[in-house]
Amino acid sequence: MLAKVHVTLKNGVLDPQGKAVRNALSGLGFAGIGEVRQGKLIEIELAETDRAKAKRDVEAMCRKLLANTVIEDFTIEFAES
Amino acid sequence: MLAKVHVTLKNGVLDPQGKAVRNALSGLGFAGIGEVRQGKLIEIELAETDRAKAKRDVEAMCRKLLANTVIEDFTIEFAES
Amino acid sequence: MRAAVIVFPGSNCDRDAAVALTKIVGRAPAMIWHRDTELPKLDLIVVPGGFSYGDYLRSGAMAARSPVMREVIKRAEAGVAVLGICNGFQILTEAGLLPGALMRNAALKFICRPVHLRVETTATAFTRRYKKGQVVTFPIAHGEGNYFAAPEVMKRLEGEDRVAFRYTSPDGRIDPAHNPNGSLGAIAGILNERRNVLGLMPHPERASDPLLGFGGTGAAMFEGLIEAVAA
Amino acid sequence: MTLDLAAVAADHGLNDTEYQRVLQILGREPNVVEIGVFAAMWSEHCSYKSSKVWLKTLPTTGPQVVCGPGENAGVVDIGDGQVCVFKMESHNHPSYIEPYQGAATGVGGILRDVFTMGARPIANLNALRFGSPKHPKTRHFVSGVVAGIGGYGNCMGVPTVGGECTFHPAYDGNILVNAMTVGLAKRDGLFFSAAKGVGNPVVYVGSKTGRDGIHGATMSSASFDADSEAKRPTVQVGDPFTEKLLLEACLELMATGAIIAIQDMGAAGLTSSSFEMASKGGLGIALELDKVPMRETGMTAYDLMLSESQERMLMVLNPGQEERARAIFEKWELDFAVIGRTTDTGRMVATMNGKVELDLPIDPLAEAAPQYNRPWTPTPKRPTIAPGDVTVPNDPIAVLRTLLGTADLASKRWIWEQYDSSVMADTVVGPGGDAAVVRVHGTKKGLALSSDCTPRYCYADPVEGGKQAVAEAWRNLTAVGAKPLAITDNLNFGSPENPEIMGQFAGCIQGIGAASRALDFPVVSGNVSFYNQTEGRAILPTPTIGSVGVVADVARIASIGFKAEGEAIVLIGDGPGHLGSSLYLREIEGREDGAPPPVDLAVEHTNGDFVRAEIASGAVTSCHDVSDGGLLVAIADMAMASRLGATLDVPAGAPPIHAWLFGEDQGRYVVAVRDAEALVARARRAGVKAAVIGRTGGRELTIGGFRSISVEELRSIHEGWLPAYMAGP
Ligand SMILES: Nc1ncnc2c1ncn2[C@@H]1O[C@H](COP(=O)(O)OP(=O)(O)O)[C@@H](O)[C@H]1O
Ligand SMILES: [Mg+2]
Repeated sequence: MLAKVHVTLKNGVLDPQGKAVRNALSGLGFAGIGEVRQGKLIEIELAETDRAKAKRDVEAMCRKLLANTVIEDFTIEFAES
Repeated sequence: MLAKVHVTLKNGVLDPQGKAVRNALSGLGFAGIGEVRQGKLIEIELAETDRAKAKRDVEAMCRKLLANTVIEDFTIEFAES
Repeated sequence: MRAAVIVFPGSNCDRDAAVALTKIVGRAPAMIWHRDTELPKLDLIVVPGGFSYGDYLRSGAMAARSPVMREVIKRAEAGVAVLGICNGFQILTEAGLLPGALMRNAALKFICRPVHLRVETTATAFTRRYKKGQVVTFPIAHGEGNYFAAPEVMKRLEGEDRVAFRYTSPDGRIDPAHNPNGSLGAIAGILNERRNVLGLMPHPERASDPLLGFGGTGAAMFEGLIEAVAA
Repeated sequence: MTLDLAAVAADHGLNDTEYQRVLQILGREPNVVEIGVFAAMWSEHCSYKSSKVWLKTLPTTGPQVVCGPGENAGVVDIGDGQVCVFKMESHNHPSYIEPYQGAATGVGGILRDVFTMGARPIANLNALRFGSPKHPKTRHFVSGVVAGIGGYGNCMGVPTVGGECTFHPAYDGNILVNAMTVGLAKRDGLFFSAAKGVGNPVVYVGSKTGRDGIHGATMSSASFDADSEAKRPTVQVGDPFTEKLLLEACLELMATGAIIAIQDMGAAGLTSSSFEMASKGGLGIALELDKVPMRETGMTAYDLMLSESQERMLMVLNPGQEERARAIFEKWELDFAVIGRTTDTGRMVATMNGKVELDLPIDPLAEAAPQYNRPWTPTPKRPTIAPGDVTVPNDPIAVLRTLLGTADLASKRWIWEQYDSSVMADTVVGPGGDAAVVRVHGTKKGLALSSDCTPRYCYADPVEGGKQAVAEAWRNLTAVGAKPLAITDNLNFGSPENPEIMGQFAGCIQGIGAASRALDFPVVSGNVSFYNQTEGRAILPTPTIGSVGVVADVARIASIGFKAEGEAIVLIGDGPGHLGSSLYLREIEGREDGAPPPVDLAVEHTNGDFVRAEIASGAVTSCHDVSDGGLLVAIADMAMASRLGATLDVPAGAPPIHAWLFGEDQGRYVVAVRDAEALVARARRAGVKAAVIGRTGGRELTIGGFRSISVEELRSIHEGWLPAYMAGP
């Protein structure tokens, strides 16, 4: 199974990368661009076949390592690999 | 409209970050972990309301700035913001 | 003073810290590999700078979860002085020994330059040899030193006199032109509640030898620790 | 279906004659793997086929030389049983295709060249050439290359202490990224690549092999054409974290005595490293390719032999040392595999799952490597431009303002602040001076390091330009008080198949050779990068000279900033005020013509020896050589570095004002001293021209008879250009 973890900055945490991307896009002439936020996408191949068990595992991975919950939120999706 | 851009390394391109994350997860005692790949998630607020037009715009943004097409692929999704 | 320097894969200021300690303390620190789970008797633990685990994922994230850090946390809780420099500071926040987080520099670039720092408190062994309000010059060299903490954390840090150093102009004024990375409150270094853990982005160990051109004022940090141990 | 092997060979860049030679050596048709190996080994990049005859003419010996060209890096003695190991190498083509990764892996590669020899890297430098600032892609190249160099070097914990960076439209389609690493070793602790002994284990360590950069060596030996941007090969991605582990693991293993020979896998990967080790040792090697740690599935013998995955090393170990070595590499979390044995067959035999995939004789392949004495035409001499042929400005300060704000002279702080220059806590002088100075750890000795080349001189007159590059390097080391030891040359040129380009190459080599002989400054390592041209348009000839000198006591060096008010400013050396091919001519008059300034090597030597002795005695308080932009720019540099002003008085008998202030005569230094009379008297006795030209003091730079300008304003112009440029669209 393939877990796709999205790690994004919490609301209220300044995102200098997102801001820089926004400015660069405007500089390139793209109009009508609002806020831009940059996060991470982490894809993990899992041997686990039980979806519920996998979800618990990946949540633990996020809390223990993949996200810094002081500044980041995470969401998890699954796909067949 | 909210565009979600996933930027991932092309197949075959070395992903040192993914490799390190994989080792760290194993070190933390998580078993059954295969390959790990790390990419970017970029969320862009767009004023554009026409989905087709937005798609063309965001594709251009990816090619011009958001993705390094020499080593990265990108996919685009839309959501109402 | 019995000191130790923790070595992670990718640490690269471990030798610099050891050289400064050896010179100032008069004896070489123990070098502790990240997989070790037993620490000798110690008065000071230095978590050095560098790129532990390549700074991959988030700087300091993987090192903070390595076996040795469980011991470092125990010692910190027992009152042993713990000094996190640069990547060491990032590791201490990731390990929960210090609050807040260090984000990408506001300009999104790695920055190496000498910075001016105002000593905000002398009520800790780390800074007792400085004067309050004194401006010292240390080099910085980091890509992720942009200090961030939630408003209530910031309030506590300020209220409890736990900001150790701030980025300032040479004459000690706070202004955005002298904040190299966008840190909230121009914070360069903070203490834990018990004041025995200091994390800072600038490098006192690179500013300890006058020959290297930073005035040699970094040495006073280690001298203060020696004094506190002797006291 | 039978494969047209001749066509496969042609696709790999082997020409007809070369393919005939392959058939002759083998006495049979090669298979595709073997063609790949021949093509890589005989590529310009690996075989130096067009440059070898010329490189042989360079002086490479001297009492200080421990190891000249031919090993992974050059080695010079720095006393006390210590040696300095250094080399510069280009990563031009990969950096054009992917600036960040190209530059990063360039740094990774040169670091490996140095630590393969048993040296701990202690400093990096980088020489960068970009196209016109007006070219739409230039910013993208600058930001990517600089971030890549920093990203790799910073993570390794090796300080980047110096370099150079200039711009010219001739590099629009071919940027140059030359990276230099300097390392330190014990004289008796060096490692070499020659395999020894039969039946010894051949060991692979580092990262796993992927399909990265297959054909890198052949690619960097070909010109770009319009569709090469489309034909992008798999780009090599650098992993500095793994390289840092590899460095520590290799140095740890080296200390145990387990290693007989070691070679990094650079261009042409396993192919060139294994052939090199076998050929230098007069042995054969039997490889079992299935044992190679692989990152991807389905990899073929061809992929494994030619992959340019980074952060890998090949070693021959003493028998029975495998387990000890394995333990060290496992501690550092690196791959380790015994992938073969040395043999006495003189052949490289590679099998995969028992099937022979390649069986080639080693010596004939190396000996029969093509060598070309390519036709060349000398570059026609240009006329000398007299000061009288150039308009005299009525406001030299306005000229200075313009010059300091041009791309070439503007401060490169925006670049070097992205590099960690103080890690290792031994950097005594970082970027911003003439030469960087790094303390030799644990001693008071220091190494002075510089990187130099003035491509517009090399284009105008390759021989004088080649001389000048070496002389300027020697001068930059001298200006901090160092004794120059040796150089590495990184020769960047267009296509050697063009006789005019080959003429530039030959001329530069002649000039480099002459200067290095005259200044006792031998060439101990180097690298050639040809085919830096796009659609027939070649770069300016750019032989970058990386140099190393030694200072006995780092507390007694000179630096460029003025130190105190009221000191005399003395110009050492003189000249007619040569404006041909100068920045004044290019930036103010819009002309890039005229002969470049000639270099008188005897005068260069005398002047430099005098300055070095004056620094050692403590008479000189600050020192700066005169180079690009001439005298006034040099004095402005000294003022800006210290925020202290100066007043200049044009001495009697000086050339016309513009020639005096902006001429680029060689062999000159500006020094500040407390006692000018005594210094001038000593100079006279030494046969050195020395003239008092002004005094330090105040906050302004003033030229007698003209207006003044504040040093702060000069600083803001000088510091402002690059950040403002990079902030643009
Ligand atoms: N790419 C670079 N990386 C690091 N330092 C650089 C770079 N480019 C220029 N510098 C530094 O800027 C200073 C001025 O460079 P340059 O004008 O080339 O010096 P010089 O004329 O004395 O050779 C030097 O100290 C040099 O090391
Ligand atoms: Mg110079």
